[in-house]
Parts: sequence; C-alpha cells; structure tokens
Amino acid sequence: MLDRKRGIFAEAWSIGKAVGQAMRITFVNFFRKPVTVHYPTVTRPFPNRFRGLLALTYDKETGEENCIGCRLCEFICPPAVIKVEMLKAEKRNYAKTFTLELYACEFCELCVQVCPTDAIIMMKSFDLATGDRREMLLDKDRLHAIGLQHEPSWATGNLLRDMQQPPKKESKAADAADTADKAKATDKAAGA
Amino acid sequence: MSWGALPPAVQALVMGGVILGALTGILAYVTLLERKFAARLQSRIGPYRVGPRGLLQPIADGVKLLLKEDVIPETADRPVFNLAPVVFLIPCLLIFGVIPFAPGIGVADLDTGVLFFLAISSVEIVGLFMAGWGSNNKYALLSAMRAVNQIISYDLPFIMATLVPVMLAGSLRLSEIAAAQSRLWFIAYPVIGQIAFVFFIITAVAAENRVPFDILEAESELVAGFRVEYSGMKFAIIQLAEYAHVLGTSFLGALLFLGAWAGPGPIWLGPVWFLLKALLVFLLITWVRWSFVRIRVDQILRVSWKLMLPASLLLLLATAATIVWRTPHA
Amino acid sequence: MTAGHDRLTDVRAREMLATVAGVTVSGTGATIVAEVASDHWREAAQFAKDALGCAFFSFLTAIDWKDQGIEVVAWVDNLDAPFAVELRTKLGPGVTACASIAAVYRGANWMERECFDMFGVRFDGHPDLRRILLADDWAGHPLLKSYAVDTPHPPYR
Amino acid sequence: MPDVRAIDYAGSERLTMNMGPQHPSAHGVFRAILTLEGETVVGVDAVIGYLHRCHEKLAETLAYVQYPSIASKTDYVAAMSSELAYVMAAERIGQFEVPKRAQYLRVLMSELQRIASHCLWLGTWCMDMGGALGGGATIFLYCIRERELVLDLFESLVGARLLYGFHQVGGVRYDIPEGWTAECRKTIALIEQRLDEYEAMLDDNPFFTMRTKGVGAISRALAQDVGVSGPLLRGSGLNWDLRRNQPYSSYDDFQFDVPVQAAGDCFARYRVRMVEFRQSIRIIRQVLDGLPAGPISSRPGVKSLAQVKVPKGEAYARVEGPRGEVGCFLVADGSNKPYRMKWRGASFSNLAVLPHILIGCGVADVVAIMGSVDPVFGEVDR
Repeated sequence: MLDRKRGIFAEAWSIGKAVGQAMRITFVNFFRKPVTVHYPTVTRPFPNRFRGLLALTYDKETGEENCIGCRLCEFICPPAVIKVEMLKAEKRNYAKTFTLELYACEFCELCVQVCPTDAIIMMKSFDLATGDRREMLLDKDRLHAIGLQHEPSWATGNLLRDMQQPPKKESKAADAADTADKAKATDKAAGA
Repeated sequence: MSWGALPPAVQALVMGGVILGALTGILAYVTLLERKFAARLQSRIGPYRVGPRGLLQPIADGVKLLLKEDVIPETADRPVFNLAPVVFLIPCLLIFGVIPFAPGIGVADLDTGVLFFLAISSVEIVGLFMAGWGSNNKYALLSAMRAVNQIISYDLPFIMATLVPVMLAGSLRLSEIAAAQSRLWFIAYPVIGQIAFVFFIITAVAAENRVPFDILEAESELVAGFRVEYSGMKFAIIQLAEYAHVLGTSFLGALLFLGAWAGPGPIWLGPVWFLLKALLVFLLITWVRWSFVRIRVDQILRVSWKLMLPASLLLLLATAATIVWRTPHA
Repeated sequence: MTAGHDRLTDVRAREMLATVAGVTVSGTGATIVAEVASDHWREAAQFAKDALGCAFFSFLTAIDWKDQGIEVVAWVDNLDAPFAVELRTKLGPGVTACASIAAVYRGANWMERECFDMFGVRFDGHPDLRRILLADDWAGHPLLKSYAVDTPHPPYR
Repeated sequence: MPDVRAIDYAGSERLTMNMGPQHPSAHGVFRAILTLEGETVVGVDAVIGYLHRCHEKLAETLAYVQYPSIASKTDYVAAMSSELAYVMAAERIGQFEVPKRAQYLRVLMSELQRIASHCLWLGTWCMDMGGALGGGATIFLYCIRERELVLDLFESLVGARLLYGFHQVGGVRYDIPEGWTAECRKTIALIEQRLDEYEAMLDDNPFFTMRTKGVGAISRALAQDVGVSGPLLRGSGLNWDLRRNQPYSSYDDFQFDVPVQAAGDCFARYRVRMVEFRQSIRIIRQVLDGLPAGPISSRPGVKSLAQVKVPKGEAYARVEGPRGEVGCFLVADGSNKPYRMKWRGASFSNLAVLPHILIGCGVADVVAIMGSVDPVFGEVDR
C-alpha cells in the first residue's frame, strides 16, 4: 500500500482513482435491469432440445404404445436405472413392465438415442419433486402419464441418429460400409 | 398539560421513548433498504416474496429470530455469554440520545455532545469481546481478538475526522455545529471539508467492521466471527446493535458534514431532511461495502497506523491553520 | 536448465537413454517408451530428470496385468525440446514393492500414495505412505482386477 | 504426520485448525488441517477423497459408448474437455478418423467451456476473498450472470447445462441448431465488454492487489517438479500450452497467443486467466467464421453396446482444460470396454503444490491461494 518511491500523494491519488473506478462499475450496474425473475410465477423458456423428465409415448396414428420391450435402453443405460420385461405377442411385442429409477437417472439421453421405435423421449419439464423416494420409481403407466402432461422436447431416437449420420458411403466406402450393415444388423436384432 | 409544564425528567423520558420506538422501526426497514440496494447493485431483485414487494421482510426476519431456539453452548462461560449482546446493544442505542433531530427535539443536547458520542460508541468493543470470549469457540476467540485491535486502531483516525467540523464550528454541542452550517455545509468547505468527509467515511466503515475492513466475521476464514455461537433472539440483538451503530454514525455524519436539518421547505420538514441525509450517508457506506474485496488483518492495521493516523493529524493541523488564517485578527 | 548440453532432441535423448543399465527403449516420435528393470527404477527416473532434462512430472500410475503382476508407469516431460519419456517397470507376478521416486519428483508423493491406495503397491522410501483417497480403515485395493469381481452388475444400490 | 517446518516462536503454543471439509471457501469437499502459530500457518495436512467415486473402476465396467457422458462428471465445471480427453485417447488407439466439422465443434465447445469455467473461478475466488456479504459477492454475481449466458448456449445445443455427453468416439453427437451461431456471437461480444468491467474493478484496485500480489508464489522448478499445469504453470513463467505445443483436434488452424507471467503469485495467475478469457473469445470467432459443412461423426450414432470396439493398444491423450493438462491414459484390449484407464486430473497435481507453498502464510492467504489454484474436487478425487 505504501511504496516509498512514488510518495504519499501519488499513492493516494492512484488509490482514489482505482476506488472511484470500482465504485463507478457498481453504480453503473445499479441502473441495469436485474436478470433474476420471480421464479415460481415467471419461468424461463425451455430450449427446444431440453433434456427433462423421461416419458413413454403412444403411436400418433394407432394410439398404441410405441415400446416393444427390446431392452436396448436397459443395456445402454450407464447407471442401469431402466428394467424392462418383454411381452411376446403375435404381430408385435409389448413391454410387460418398464421401471425407471428416476432418483439415479443422469439424464444423459443415451436411452432416447438407442430406442429404435422412438418410444422413450424426454420432456420439457424438470420439477417432479416428491416427499417420498418411492414415488421416484416410475412404472409404465406413470411414464405414459408424464408423456401426456408435458410438452415433449425435440430429441427422438431417429432424429438423433440421422443427425449423427456418418459420411455418405461413396466418400468413405470401406469404413462406412461395414458400420452401415452392422447398424442394420442391430436394427434387425432389435426389431425381431 | 402542555409540553412545557411537564417536569424535564418526564420530558426526557417521553422523548426517549418516542425516539426509541421510531428508531427500532427505522432500523428494521434500514436492513430491508440495504438488501434491496445491494441487490440492485448486483443486478438482482432482492427480497420480494414477503408482503407486497418484500416490505414485510424485516418483520418476518424478526419473528423468525424470535421463534428460533436460543442455544447456549454447554462449555460456554454462561454469564459472559448471556450478557454480551446486551452490553453490545446499550452503547449503540445510547448514541441516539445525544443527536438533536430538530432544533428543539432531542433527548439531551449535551454541550459535550460529540465527546459523549465518541466515548459511548467505542464501549461496544467490550460487548463484542465478551461475546467472542463467552462462546468458548476457537473461531469466535480469533475474530474477537482481531476486532478489538481493529476498532481501537481505527477509533483514533475516526475521532480526528470528527474533530474537523467541531473545530470549524467551534463547539462540541451538536445543535451548535448544525446551526454553524446554515451558511455553508462543512462538506462544502473548500479543501478541508471534502478530505474530512472522505476520512470520516473510511474510518466509519472500518470502525463498524464493514467490508473492506470486515476481517471480524470473514466467513471464508472465521465462519461468522464472534456471532458463530449465537442464535435466536441474542443473534437478533447483535444484528440490531450493529445496524444501530452504523445508522448512528451516518446520522452523525449527516449532522457534521451535511448540515443536519437545513433544507428548502418549511421548518417542520427539518427532521425529514435530516433522515434523508442520514440514509444518504448510510447508502454511501453500503455502496462502499458492496464494491470491494476484503484486505488482510495485518494490512488493515498497517493502513490505519501508517496512513490514516498521520494523514488525519495533518488534516487537523491544516484545519487549525486555515481557521487562524481566515478569522480576522481581533 | 540442467547440465548445459546442446539442443536436446528426442533422437539424442533416445540414444542417451539406451546407454543406461537395465533400460530398453522403444516408442516412436516425441514419446520415448523406456522399459526399466524394477531395481533400476529410481536411477532411471533420476537420469530422466537430470540428463534428459525431463523436469515436468505428468503422472504415475499402475496397471494390473492379472497373472503377470503389476506394471508401474510414470510419464515425465521435457517442456523445452518437447518430448516425453514414459518410464515403465514390471514388478513381476505377486510382487507389490517398488522403489519410490518421491525424492526425485515431489509430484510423485501424492501419486504414489494413490497407487498404494488403489493397487497396494508399497513404495519404499516414500516419506508418508498412507491411503490418500479412501478411508484409512478400507479393506482391499479397488483397482486390482481381483477386487469386487463377485458383486453383481452395477449399480450397487 | 503433517510435514511441519520448525518455526520457533518463543513459547506461543500452536493452534490446530480444520479448514473444511464443509468450509465455505473449500471449493467443494477438501479438508486442510492447518497448524497455526497465531495467524501464520506452520503445518498443512491435506485430506482429500470425500468425492471419490472410482471413475477408473467405472471405466473398466462401462463401454466406450457409455463412458463419455460419465467422463464429464470428473471435472464437472469443464465437462467438455474431460469428455474430449477420453474420446481422443480411444480414437488415437483405434486410429478412428474424426471429420473436420466435428474437430471444429470440439474446439468451439472447449473454448466456450473455458470461458464458463473461468467465470466460475473468478466469481468464487472474489467471493472467498471479499466475503459473501461484501464486494466479493458483487463480482461473484456478475460472473455468474455471464456464465449463465454460456450455459444457455450449451442448453440450446445439447439440452443440458453442466454435464453434456456431447462427444462420442469418432466425432460428436449433436449439431448446431440454426440461429445458434448468431446467439453465440452476441454472447461472446457481451462477455468481452463485461470483461473490461471486471478488470476495471479488480486490476489496480488496492484492496485486491494487496491481497494477491506476492501471495502464494510458485517457483518455476517447484511448478514443474510437482506437475502443476495450465494457468498455474504459465503464471510461473513457463510457456507451455498443449493447444499450441502439442496441437490436437485442429487447434493449429487458429491464431491465439498464450499469456505467460513470471511472478508466479496469485496476481500473475489472475492476469493469465483474464488474458485467456480474451484469447478464447478470439478462437471462438475464428471457429465460427471457418466452420466447415459436412458430417459430425465418422461412425453411426450409438445403437448398441458392442458397436464401438477399440483394437488392442495404449495411448495417452492430453487436453488443455481450463485448469491445466487433463489426460486420459487408456489401455485397450480389443473388447468394447477399456482394460485400464488412468485419469490425470489437472486439479490433483495443482492441489499437490499447496502443502509446499502454504507454509508461512496467514490464514487469509490460505483462502486467496486456494482460490487462485481453482481446484475442482471431482477431478481431484475422481
């Protein structure tokens, strides 16, 4: 604070100037519009790709459940929170039970990405605070109910996979070829 | 029974009661004013949920602190621990006794008003150290020790800064100082006034342990300083005392430098002008508080002994010289 | 910098390193992989720091090759002539003792404590060898391949 | 037994004080057992491990397609550079080719992440030094206000604010929605203007310089010896930045200069990071101007666990994160899960320098030095 070489007045002057500058900034800020909002009454808009609550969807035309119980999401989920049991039927399969432990879900959106029939998607909502942990263990019809309550966000399995489409076959024949049929293979396995 | 017929003792009692009531009201809403002002400085909104636009917040805080359980640490030194908030509060309220809010209104306009104010306002360290010692807590003890030497080292420059207007007005009586400023507010005094006012603000901030000198409850190191073991009503008393001390100092600053109740408009508007000026000084202290980073305790002491004390002594000499030079020789 | 020598490039460093006892050099380009015999471990580290000027200590860890035993890997860099030396030493099956290079690189102090914590490798010559991440009374060393093999598929809820 | 250096004060007995693990300025969960002589520190014993989740064991049980979104949890303040390190290590072993657009997106996201992380650093540091009820909180709220703008950008791109899972082996998983680049340019222009305000408030402010100049000086030799990296290394006079010395993900297409300060104290690190703010903005502008069209991944999107198999081999990929060199040493055995992964966290080595420089400074300095080292304990404890 007191280095001898510049003498007391130069020192005091530079301190005064710096102090004035700092206080000018806070004063300028006094007149700026505050960025906070009155949260519960005023909420910020959700972006289009918001990763919120998970939900199961119904097919638009037939109104049937999309989920075919293929358990791909169960294998891909890093914290393994999804458990699905498949119910075999004649034309197509259904999911007998579908439980998702929301209290351990990491919202990484891998399940949405791998779902071949766009059954599981994420909604534009995050507030599902409950007093009791058992309510966080979502079962099939809870997931379907959430699907109808909130507005779905943009991401679905097919949209995400189209976005990540590797370069066209002709530009990188060898590599793209085998990855493409491997992808088809897994589709067939998933579809069966 | 007209006002004059009452015996002076009863008069002072009634006046004291009125001022105390008004004071607690003002104190409560001063905390809200500071929180809203600080919020705007930081581009946020501040309390808005309790009551219309947050106006009931202080009452809510008071009730909450009242209902909170009053914990006394088991190994605490019980009498010292319980007495500390009271010893801390009394001087902070006493200083309002000597401030004249209008030409006639005021509990006791002593002829040694400034001396009384300075003496009483430095008694609060005793309560503070009792709190630090009583709660038998490592952090509280460390912060109480820091507080004592910080306040003592900043009281001297604070006294020097308040002596400048006293010398300019030539009297210790507060109402006379206010009257002497009718022609020219002491802050407008050519050079001396501005420097004295700046010194007054700096030492006031330091004497009340506000940032950037708030080493006392530097929560990043000492978690909450001497208040760490207090809760419930005792914590409310300590908070109230601290704000009372800051408000008392800003009233003093308004009176010494800004010409207490001088202002356009009819005479009965005086106290309102005085309150506005005091709040202005209070907001200035708050503005300083929210703009700076805290400095280390040894640096604080070095600044006080090496910079503030010599500078304020120099200022006193300069004031004396200008007074002698400007008054025509009798 | 260390003992004055001409612009040390990774090629020259590779030759100098090859001359050290118990060291076989491999690796391409700016990364020199030095297989060190476990009893020459501290000399190799000292050589890398002094002669080769690798003053920057990046990390030290271990790999559990199940039956071939534990291999300790240290990665040090020379920041001026940018090349890196990857010192590796196989401790041999069943051996869990290794020389400590905390005296050579102070950064190795915590890294070796973590290696002891996770792999059980006892670094002799380490000033303060105790667990750094896990609780002191923790049983077992998690990163060994033999650890927690029986627990079911995660999560351990 | 903490490494105590004998400073013999005549008879004044020592006070052992716990700073942390829930201390307000502990930057997460860290406990320093300080032995004090009056106000000065004579002994430090750092206790870490409170946030230990054993990421390295997790990496052995999770496949290459799953682990990137978990890798972001090591350094949760700079998730982008953590994922990048893991993904680059796998690509380097398997020689997977990453399309040009994906490389540019990776650079763009890393630099945006650097700005957001430095904002958090400046805010929490000033809050530690300035007090939550004082000037420090003011600067904290300004920094958080700017950081929110950057997090909004990430939210509209990926959908999440902090932990993204943006990278995958062979490229990235999300492409920029339309209108995002304009929003990004507007945000960085605003941040650049706000930076001048921070510097006006702090640079020659006597209270700030008194607290930071000459405090916690790290010498050049000690810095290299302990393996300190990033702004701490450049603050101690070493001109070493992985983005320029060992360019990865097409960093060599961009011009930016690397700030170096010689003093090695808190103020030098502060100056280094403030210049890094501006350099990141400069890089972002160059990336946005030169963003090539084309695919964002050389492999199809994640469909199943066994989709990505990395051939046998080892690699050490180093990334210049906001806190320093974040490295991922990967040993692959040809299956879809790595055999062994060592995570070299920058904050782990940066924190290891503390016991060497804390001896002899005051309690208030411990707080200032901790803030300038800017440790994130997800990366320290892994």
